[in-house]
Amino acid sequence: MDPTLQLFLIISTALFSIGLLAALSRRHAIFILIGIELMLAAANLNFIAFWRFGPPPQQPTGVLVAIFSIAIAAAEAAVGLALVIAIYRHYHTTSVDKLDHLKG
Amino acid sequence: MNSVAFLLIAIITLAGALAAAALPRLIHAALSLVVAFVGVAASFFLLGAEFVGLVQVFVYVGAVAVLIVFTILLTRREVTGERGINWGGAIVALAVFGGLLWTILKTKSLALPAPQIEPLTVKRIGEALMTNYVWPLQCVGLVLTAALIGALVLVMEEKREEK
Amino acid sequence: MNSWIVSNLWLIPAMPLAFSLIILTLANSRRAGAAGLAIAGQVIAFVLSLVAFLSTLQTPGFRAVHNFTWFTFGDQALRLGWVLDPLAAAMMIMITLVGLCIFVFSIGYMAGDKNFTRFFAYLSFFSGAMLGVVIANSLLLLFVSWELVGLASYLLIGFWIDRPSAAAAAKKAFITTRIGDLGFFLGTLWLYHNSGTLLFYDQGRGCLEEAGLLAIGGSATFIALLIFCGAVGKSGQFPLHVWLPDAMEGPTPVSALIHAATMVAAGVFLIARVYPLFSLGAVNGVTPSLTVVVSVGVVTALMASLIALAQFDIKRILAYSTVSQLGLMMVSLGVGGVAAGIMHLIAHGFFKALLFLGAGSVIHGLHHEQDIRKMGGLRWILPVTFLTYAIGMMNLSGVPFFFSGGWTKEEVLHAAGHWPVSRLPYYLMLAGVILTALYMTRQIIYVFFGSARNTDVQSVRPAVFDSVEAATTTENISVGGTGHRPVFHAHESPPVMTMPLIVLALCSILFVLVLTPAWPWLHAYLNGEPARVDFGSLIQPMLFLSLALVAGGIGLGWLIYRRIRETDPLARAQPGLFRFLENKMWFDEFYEQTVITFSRILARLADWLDRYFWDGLVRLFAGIGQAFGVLSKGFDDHGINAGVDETMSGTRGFGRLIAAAHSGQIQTYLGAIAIGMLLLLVLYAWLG
Amino acid sequence: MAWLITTLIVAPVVGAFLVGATRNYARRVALASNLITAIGAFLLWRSFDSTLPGLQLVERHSWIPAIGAEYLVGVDGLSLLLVILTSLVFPFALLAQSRPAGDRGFCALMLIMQAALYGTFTAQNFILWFLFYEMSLIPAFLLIKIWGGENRDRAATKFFLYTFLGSVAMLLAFLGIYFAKGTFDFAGLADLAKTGDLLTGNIKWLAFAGIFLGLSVKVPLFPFHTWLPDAYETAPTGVSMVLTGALSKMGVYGFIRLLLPLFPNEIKILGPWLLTLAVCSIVIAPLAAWAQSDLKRMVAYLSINHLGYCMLGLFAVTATVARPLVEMQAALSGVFMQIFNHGITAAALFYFVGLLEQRRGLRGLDDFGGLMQRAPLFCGWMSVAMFSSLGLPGLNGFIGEFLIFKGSFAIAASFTAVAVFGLLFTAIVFIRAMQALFSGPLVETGVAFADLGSNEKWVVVPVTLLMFAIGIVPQFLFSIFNSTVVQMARLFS
Repeated sequence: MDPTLQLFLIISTALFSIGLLAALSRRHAIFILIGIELMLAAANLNFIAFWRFGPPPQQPTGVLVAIFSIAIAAAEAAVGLALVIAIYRHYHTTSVDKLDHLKG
Repeated sequence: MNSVAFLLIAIITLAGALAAAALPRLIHAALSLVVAFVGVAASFFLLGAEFVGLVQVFVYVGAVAVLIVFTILLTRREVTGERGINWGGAIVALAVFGGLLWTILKTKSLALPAPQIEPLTVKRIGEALMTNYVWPLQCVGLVLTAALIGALVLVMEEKREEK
Repeated sequence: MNSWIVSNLWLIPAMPLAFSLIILTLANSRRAGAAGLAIAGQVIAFVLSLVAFLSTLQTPGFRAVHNFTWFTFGDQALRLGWVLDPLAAAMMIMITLVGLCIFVFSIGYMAGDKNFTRFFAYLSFFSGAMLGVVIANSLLLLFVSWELVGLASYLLIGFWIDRPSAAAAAKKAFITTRIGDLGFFLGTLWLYHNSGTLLFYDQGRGCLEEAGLLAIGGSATFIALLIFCGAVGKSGQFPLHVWLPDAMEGPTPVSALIHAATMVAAGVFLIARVYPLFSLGAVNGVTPSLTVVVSVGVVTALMASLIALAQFDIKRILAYSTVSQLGLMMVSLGVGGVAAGIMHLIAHGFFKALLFLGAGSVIHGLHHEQDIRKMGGLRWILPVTFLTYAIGMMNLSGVPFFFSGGWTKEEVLHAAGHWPVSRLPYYLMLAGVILTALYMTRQIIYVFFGSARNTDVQSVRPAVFDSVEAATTTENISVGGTGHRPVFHAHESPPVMTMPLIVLALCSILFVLVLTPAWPWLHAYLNGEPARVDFGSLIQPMLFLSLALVAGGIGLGWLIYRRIRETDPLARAQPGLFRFLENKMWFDEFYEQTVITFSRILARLADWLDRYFWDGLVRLFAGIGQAFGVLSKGFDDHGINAGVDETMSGTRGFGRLIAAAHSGQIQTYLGAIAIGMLLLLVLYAWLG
Repeated sequence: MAWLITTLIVAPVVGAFLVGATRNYARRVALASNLITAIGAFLLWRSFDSTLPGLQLVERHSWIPAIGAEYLVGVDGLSLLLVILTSLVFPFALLAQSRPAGDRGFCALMLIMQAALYGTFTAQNFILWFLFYEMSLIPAFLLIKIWGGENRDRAATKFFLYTFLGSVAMLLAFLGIYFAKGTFDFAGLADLAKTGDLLTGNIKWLAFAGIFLGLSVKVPLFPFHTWLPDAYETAPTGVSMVLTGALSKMGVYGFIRLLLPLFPNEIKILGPWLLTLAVCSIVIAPLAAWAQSDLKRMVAYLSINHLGYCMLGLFAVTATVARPLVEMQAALSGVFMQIFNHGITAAALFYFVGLLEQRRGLRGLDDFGGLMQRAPLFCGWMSVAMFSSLGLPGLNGFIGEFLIFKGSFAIAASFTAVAVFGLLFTAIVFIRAMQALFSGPLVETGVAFADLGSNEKWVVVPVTLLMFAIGIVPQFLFSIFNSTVVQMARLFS
């Protein structure tokens, strides 16, 4: 039996949830970034899967969006990691528990 | 499409992701992340988007993972005692997973097999990028440049203050 | 001339109003200018009223209207207008004439006040607003002027603004009358809805004409009663009479203006104006609404005359007598004697203004002393005041023959005697006649007869006004006290104050000429009939009855109050009853304990609900957000405690709670986003 | 003259940038910009043909066709009325506000808010409208947060969260409608709604609730009003004036433009409940005002009451079954009048309270007394504003209230009969305030109390004259919106 769209979506959902888990429950800032990257990857998987299972003839839209998304994700990762470094230098911690400057 | 390959890829991806999320040592997590990314790239190949898979490997495995590792090294001096898993977050993540799963399984129209398609060549992607998607492409370029500069500034600024 | 005055009738109220605005812009020092302008405005209004009056004489039942569109809303037009008919003309003459006298009197009375100009501006405004009520041919225009009258009374009662009691009285007057006005307002709306117009007379289409009344139909009773609410408030009828005696806090000319010529008359006038509404569907001249009017009038009249028996403030006695007389007029209207009621209103306007101004003259002469227990023996010191006051008293007590008040009261009693429903109002009115004679005798004896009881002039409040001081030095008359009483200084008022008294006294006597049954010209004029001379009807049995009653009342009063001691004779005989009456039957206290307290509690409750309940709901909502924050902190003891504490601390905790939800923890935010997304998903699935 | 509306929207934005660019002339530039918009509003009024119903001076450009968004602005009588009101209130507010620290930012934000208001009142496409609607929120938030008084953080956050939650709900609801019908055009949607429900099933109620919530918070309608006293109390004078004078009108405007035309059946089903809410606003708000000792808070509560009259009129027109056209026109005209009058009067009241605060730093009811002896002009003019607000005939407040009551009494008599008590309570509150402030013996705070200065007279006298003008010869205002009223009454019937 060939895998259906549903299966791919389930995989991507699982990937997304694992990413969310990492982002929510780990205290190290880098884990949060890892979680976000996982979620983005899940999203990309969705794009590709929907593109693949869409009715032919397909426009390459899904693929292109995935490419753009990867590019943006790379940028995000770069900035995020730079932020982690900057924060670390400043506060000497990377634990987000201790970073609550957004508090109103 | 091969269901055995799919199963294999799925297991590798999810195992890698789970490890990346749950392993206590950061460096292990980062390496597991690489595995998960490779798994995702493999599933792209499986879906017939070879180009995206390649990009995924280059960008994520080649660049992002390396960046993460570097960051870990740079911030290594800190000894953080991880106080175990945060159950609140776990519950939320599980709830989201359940909700999404329920929705996907409920939607019967998603259980469709893959249609036959002509392979997506790099040429077609290139043409699309240069015609319909030229403006988004430019924008992404701008964003990348800005991000690059921003990252540099963020990292440099502190040094200047230290002096 | 005729059509000119009809289409320019608006000038009559507009003149005093315009002059009032001009006076307001004058500096405080321009006293002569202010008084001159105000009087000029009043004179112009009087002359124009005369012109208008003359043109109504052409035909019996003359009525001319001038309607115009005020504004259009949607594709509808809201029309206003004014009407010239005997009712309006008679009222205008009375108001302008009495007003003129009061204005002149005020020049003397207010001479020393530092806000002299403002006073005249207000007076002028008051007069203009009242004239507006009278000429209105639209219930809306009437309501507008009515409210302006209320505003003017508010300003005038609280004229001595630095006195807290005056401010409180002004507030009370405004709010009490406004309670009545709510009913009036609703009645207006209802009438407008049913008849589609607020014009009284509009070539057969007005709401008081055939077609309009037909459209109103069965709801006329309710509309009439709602409008009557307004009259109850304005005319100080039971149970909204409480503001009127307190309104004596204003300067005396104001009391004269409010209680004689204008404001209180407005209620009676209103009923007379919309009388077709009250009498719609009448059987034998009786409708439910008219019966209510009679009942309220009777209760008011008796209650007020009883209270008046036990008052010691010279103006308060007059105020209660006004309330009682207004009750009498209401009875008259209610039993069908519209003309009688209006005649009494006009006569009352003259003699009550006379009495109030006389009281003002007394008060002025005694350095603003108002307690009748501290007066006495003034008949030689203030001869002119005494004489005119006595004439006013005769009028009010209803002595027939020479005094207009007597004849009009006769008319009212006559009407009441023929009411088909019950004779009770008639008998109660007769009792009222005795009571009126009694308390007026009491007052006049206290004030003018006996010996001077004002024990020491030093205890009198230091004179506020310069002119009083001046007057004291120049023309005071020293009276040797009888026996041990020390000398006190009192003085007759200057001519500028006594002249109006004389004019008003003459008016109230000469007015008889058109009132007597021998030539009931005014009655016929108001009813729109030609008058006939018939000397035969002069002598009626009822006349003797009331003469006997009045004489009895005065005689009784003389017997009781002849010897004035420290305590009131009635207080000695019936101390409990006297205290009950002296405290105005505890109406104020009753309202204070019930209505006012209740609404205060309501206000507190509304505020409390706002701060805690509605805000609390919102906090609850916010608390859900916070609950997640608590959850994600791993049920941290501190978090829960803080959360509970903040919820429990009843302060306006919304902001703090929100702040607590904004822990600054990036993961909390992220989790919240995830939950929100999940909720949306579930929602979407539920909908789709 | 189609560019006129765009000019009105753009001019304040340009003004804001200029204000940001200048150093010392912020106030003058802001006022100059307001002069331009005032002239623009006047020209708009002149070139508006009041005999025609429907939109005029329409300007239409395609913007984001993919989501049905276009730049579509135009005015009918109601929009024009509100544009004029905005043009009046803003210069008044700018003149009223004593120069705060950071005047440049203050002026710039005010101008941005003004532009957003012009946009809100003229936009005829939901996306555009929503953009402007939200654009007004952020300056308001910042103005309260930065220049507010005590408790400003809390009040600003509360204001923001309330209105923002409401907006989000509204946006979601509109997306739902868009997906169902594929248009964001107000007029188009109203036409569709007349022929049948826009949406079906549960989602219909959800969309209704979303829009209702968003607009009720903005108006505010009881019981969504609790942000208002805090926000108005804390905001600086000028901002309070704008909030009550112009911003609160966005809610009422939204009701007239969006909710009532789009959900006629839902409104009818909920009719008695909606009327109850309006009556609660009318009766409970002045009662709460009675219990306040802070003047600004008191005026804020009365503002709720006055907008309650508007809501009563609107719900009476739309939420009942038997509705004669005449009465609908009366109620609608009354609502329009009330919108304008409340804008003028409430702004004036806040101005006077601001003057008290500016002179003595106090605004408690018990902090003053006997002011009439020291400052007769101040007391006189303030009394005029108060009497106007309590609906004294001869002043502007009466006309609107009378027409609203006339219309709604005929349609929903029992609700109106209860609502009349609002008039009484309002009177009590104002008379009590007048007694406390103006009469009685002079207290210490009033000893050297300065009467109105000539600058202040320049602000007060024109506004008061306007109140008198509307109260005595209101035709000039009615002419603006009469044909719109006729058209709308037909739409709602």
